[in-house]
Amino acid sequence: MNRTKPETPDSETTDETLLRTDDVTKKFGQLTAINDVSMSIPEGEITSIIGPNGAGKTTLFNLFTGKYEPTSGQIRFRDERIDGMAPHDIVDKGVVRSFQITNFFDDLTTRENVRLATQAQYSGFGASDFLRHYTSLDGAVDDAEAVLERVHLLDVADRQASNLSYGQRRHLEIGIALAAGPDLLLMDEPTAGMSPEETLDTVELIEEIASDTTLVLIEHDMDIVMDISEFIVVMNEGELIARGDPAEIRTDDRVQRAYLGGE
Amino acid sequence: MVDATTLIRATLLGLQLGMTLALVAAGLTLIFGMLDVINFAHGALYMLGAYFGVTVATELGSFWLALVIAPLLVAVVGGAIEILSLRPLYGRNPLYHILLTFGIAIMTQGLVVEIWGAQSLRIQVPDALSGTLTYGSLSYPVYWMFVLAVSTVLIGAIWLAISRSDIGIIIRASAHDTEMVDALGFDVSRVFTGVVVFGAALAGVAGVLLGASRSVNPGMGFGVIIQAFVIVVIGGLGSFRGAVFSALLIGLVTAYGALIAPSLTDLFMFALMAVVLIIKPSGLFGATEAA
Amino acid sequence: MREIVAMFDPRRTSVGDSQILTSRGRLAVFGLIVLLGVLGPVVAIVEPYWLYILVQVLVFALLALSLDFVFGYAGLLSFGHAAMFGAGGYSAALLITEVTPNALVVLPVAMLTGVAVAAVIGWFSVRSRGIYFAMLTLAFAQMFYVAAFADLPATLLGVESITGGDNGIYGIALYELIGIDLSDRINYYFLTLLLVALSLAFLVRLANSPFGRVLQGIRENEERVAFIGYDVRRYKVVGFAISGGFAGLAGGLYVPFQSLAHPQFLHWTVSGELVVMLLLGGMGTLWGPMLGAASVIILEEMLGGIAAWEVILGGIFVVVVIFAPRGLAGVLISLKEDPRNALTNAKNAIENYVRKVRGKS
Amino acid sequence: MVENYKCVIDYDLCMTPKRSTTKGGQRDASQPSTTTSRRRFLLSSGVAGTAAALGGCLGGITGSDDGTLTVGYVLPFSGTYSLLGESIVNGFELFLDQNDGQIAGREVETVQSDTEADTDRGVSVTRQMLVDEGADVLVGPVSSAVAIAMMQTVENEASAIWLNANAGDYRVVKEGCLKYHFRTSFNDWQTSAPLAPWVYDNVADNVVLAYADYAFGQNSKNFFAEAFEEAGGEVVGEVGVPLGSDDYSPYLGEIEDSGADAVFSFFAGSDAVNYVSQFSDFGLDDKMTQTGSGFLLSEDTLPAQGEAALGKYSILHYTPTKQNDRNQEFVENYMSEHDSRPNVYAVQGYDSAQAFNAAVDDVDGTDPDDLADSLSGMEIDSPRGSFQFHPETNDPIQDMDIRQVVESDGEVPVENEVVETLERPELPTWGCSL
Repeated sequence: MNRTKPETPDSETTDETLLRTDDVTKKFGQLTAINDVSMSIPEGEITSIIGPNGAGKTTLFNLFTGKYEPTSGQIRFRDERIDGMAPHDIVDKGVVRSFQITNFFDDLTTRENVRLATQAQYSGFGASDFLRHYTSLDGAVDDAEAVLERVHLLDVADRQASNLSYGQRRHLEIGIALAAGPDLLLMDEPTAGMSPEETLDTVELIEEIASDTTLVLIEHDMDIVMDISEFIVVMNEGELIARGDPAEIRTDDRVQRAYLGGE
Repeated sequence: MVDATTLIRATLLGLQLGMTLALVAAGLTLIFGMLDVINFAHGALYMLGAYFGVTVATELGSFWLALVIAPLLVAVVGGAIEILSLRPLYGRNPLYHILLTFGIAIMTQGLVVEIWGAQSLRIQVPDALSGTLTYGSLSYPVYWMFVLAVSTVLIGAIWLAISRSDIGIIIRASAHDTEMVDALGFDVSRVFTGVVVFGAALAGVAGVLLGASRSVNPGMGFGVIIQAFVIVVIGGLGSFRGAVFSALLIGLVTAYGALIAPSLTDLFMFALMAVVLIIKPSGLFGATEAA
Repeated sequence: MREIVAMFDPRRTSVGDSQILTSRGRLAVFGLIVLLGVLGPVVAIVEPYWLYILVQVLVFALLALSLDFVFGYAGLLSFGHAAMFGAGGYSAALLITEVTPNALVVLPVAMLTGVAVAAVIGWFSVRSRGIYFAMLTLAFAQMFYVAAFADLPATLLGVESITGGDNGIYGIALYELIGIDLSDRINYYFLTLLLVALSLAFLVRLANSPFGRVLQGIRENEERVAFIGYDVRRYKVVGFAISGGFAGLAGGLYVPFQSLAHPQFLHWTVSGELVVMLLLGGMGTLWGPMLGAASVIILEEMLGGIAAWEVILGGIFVVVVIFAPRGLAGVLISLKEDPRNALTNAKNAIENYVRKVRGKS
Repeated sequence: MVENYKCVIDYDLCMTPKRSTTKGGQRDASQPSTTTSRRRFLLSSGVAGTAAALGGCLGGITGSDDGTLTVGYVLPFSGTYSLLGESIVNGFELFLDQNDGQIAGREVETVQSDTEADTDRGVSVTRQMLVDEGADVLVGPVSSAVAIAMMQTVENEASAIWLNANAGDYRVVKEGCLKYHFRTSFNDWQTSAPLAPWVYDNVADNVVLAYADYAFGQNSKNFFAEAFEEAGGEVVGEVGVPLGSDDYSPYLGEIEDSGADAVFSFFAGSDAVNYVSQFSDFGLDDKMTQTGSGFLLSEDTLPAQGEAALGKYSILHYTPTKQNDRNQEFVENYMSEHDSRPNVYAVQGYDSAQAFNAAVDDVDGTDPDDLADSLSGMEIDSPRGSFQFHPETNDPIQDMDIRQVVESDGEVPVENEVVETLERPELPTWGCSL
């Protein structure tokens, strides 16, 4: 496949916008889930999207990744419109997500879960993709090993995915997303439900990934958000109510009222 | 070529077909919505209604008794099917209900031939309802009007019951979530039995009603089942109002189709279903994933 | 509406796991094919009629195999496989009567017809899921049925007859294959056996190919497959088309054998029977459905002379589905793994049944 | 060879009671019956075990050089058409019972397998009868589509004669023209065309045609139209109804709107019940005269049609109320074994047995070519009235009855009464010249 693979980490040097939305609105029948949101995700940084439940954070991810099409407005990735594209085409562009609820292939082994994701970059509809054995696709197998090592799952690579511990399942979730080779990785509550120890571990992993990949997190744990984000977007009831660096957000009145103050 | 009389007659037939099909489809869609069961035996229940009707009407000499007793007998059969064969399968892949109910449908067809023979039978129309209504150039059998009226009243009553009463709340609740029924304090397994019994009785009513205007024969069960499935799917699985709406739609398409290209009426019906599903992949009133 | 999609998830019941057919399984299948090969000439001498039954069994096994590939491995429950079977059959009938009886020409065309029909049906249908997909495929197949029954192609093209209407196309000659006399039934049997064996080998290979793995991924978690970059719809259409090719091949083998192409081949009851074969045999195992096909054909053959055979056949379906949840394949697997407890297992199954009927699940 | 007789006669030894004997319940089980039904499952016990399991019962397998005749029924025994299949069997076996279970002095074994009136199954059953059971004669089928599909197999095997006890499609003669095929029934020209001049002379000079829209219905309609126009009448319209329709309202409207004085209809079975009843329900009886092929108003549909059938005309080669000695005797015999009157299918089955009997008797053997030569042009003394196999097509040259439905004081309130008998209308041969 002709995808540009994640390459040199050059986050410090550029402050370019990687993903941008212009006046995006999404309605489900009468309900407006996202209302006129314009924002931009800077390349090479960790951006967090925060907001109370029902603020529209996950819907935003679904819009970015092609699960939903915006009712109006545009979404651009590297200045190319991606709204209305099929999910797999958006993945091809380099936008990949992980899921809040673990969402993979329970019956397969950990390794096979990851390998299936890496395989996407090596196989298509050529004759050999129908006739060769799947394990003979060396590139996919090697990439899968690398990803497994990165998310610390090599030890349990042969275990059936449904038998992994909770923390391991969360890592596999991230691993599958990584295996798809993202330039922009959208992570939906990567630390939700984790013990403090597992959380620490995951935060380390996130920071490690951030070294070569632009990240957008949906995260509830404010400590983590304030700690690792370089940029924060605050949503409430489908609207974008504030954005800025952690210091700015901490002191923003509207944020205080809508969100932080409520707790 | 098509004059007003023809059009009115086709419309009357379409409505009558629609309403009687709705009686069959209503049970099918409720059983699917609540039990997740694809009930291939539903056509067999409809057929049993007609055959029980023939026997009761002949033995007791009364169409009216047949109209009451036969559906009750079918309800008993439905209850037995639920308790003895559907119940042990809940929680397993609902696909297996296809194999199960397919088996039951074949068995029923064989048994009907053994008991009643293969020749066509018919329920005698009561004298009060025989004869033809004539209005200008339009003539229409009294009994057919009766069928239209009875089935419309029944469907209307069920509609009211489902939208207003407690039973309706349970039905609608469990079509979305069985646990909710549990939470409301109802015995789920009794509710399930009740739904099948009710659906079977409705199919039985349709069987008796049509058994006096059409021939009663062993092929009628499989004849109706695919049409009923089409209706249920177009309406959106589990949706009662969807089933009624699309039953009327299919009834009218069949009736008007017969005026245009008789040999292709089935084609129209399936094409309609295909178009609906291509545009709305979960049927007209089906729950969409997004919401 | 609860989990319409999930309810059609064959994973809940499939027996196999990541590797399709273990090496021992392959050996067993290979052995069976060799056995069938040896058995052919013996049967031809002792009980020639059974050769016909065996051909029929093989054809329907191939058809069941094609459905299991697309359902068991891609989660697409087709209720319209009769369309591809019939289309393959009709194209073979037309070619043989109008052009050539050469098997090397006709069979590939029958297969391609199946691919084309499946591609069209698939293209329109794969967006729907679960039972909606099933009903869409059923709708298309029934449209083919009506078109063949009413000989719509002839009407549209203004010629007298193409599909032969409700009589179908009859008196179809058997194939010619360079130097081999296929009217000799043993040769036709070998041809069928060979093609079925090759098809099975190909489909097993396909199931273990990168393409097959994606299909399996789609079956398990369609959404995620899309979000790691696969064009799910395209994979489904291609998978469905491949399956249709084998259904078309089955039609191409069956029609000259029966000397008949009939609208009944396109009817939903054929698709329905096929699903029954799949469930009876145990879906998702590739060999289970073939076993299911053999059982149904042989049962029908055995029961044909009996009064009320429908009651018996229907009863068998009911008993199997209640007491043998994973079909015949499941029974065989549990017998193989645990032969000593067969009786206990049976007893448990009955106790379990009684308990559930009493509502104390 | 001789030991085979034993188990054929002592039927309890080999077989369990078969369907047709248990259903009516008339046949005494202790009476040594000549009819046995070999069940497939008995044979399935394994190739090697078969011979042992069944002992000498497998006499028929390689033909019948042991003297036992094997009769293969290619008939439907399930679903809507099972009534027809059973009636044919009843007729055939009535003859056997009257002759000590023998045909031409030989023991008889009958074998049946359900065709389900399905063409595909029909081919398989035909093959089974010919190849597996070594049948000397095929009796059946009911459906013309099955008959057409069978032609190839019968021709290929060339191992038995085929007594077609119902399927009347003329194309079996036109396209098949098989030496071994003899119709003990009728062809679709006979049940339509000869009625046309009669209708023109006695009913109306204009008609509308109504027919079930499949090959047989289309053939009947075409034959009638051709003959009616030839007689000088006018066909003012035609209405094709899909096979198996439940509701005829839209078509009845068209029929009414045609303004014709009479209607010629082809429907059968449950279609005939629906059509005739609804024709009456919609008040069309007051507006036009109903005529049709005999299947429209036959013994199997009249009970359900009831009074709706009254006054309607039809044409058929057999009418149970026909007043002649041969028929009265037949009806009596039949009714002593079965509760009901014989229908046309039972007569066709009975005549199949008569024809087979005569042919085997004549050639003293079962070679199909000899039997075919013997049957060609043979005259059969049938309850319907004597008929002859056409020397060129093997179709029956026979009298045709024009009947009208009248009230009856029997169990069924209506019955057919013969109005006029057309003597042996001359048959087309459709280019078949055997």
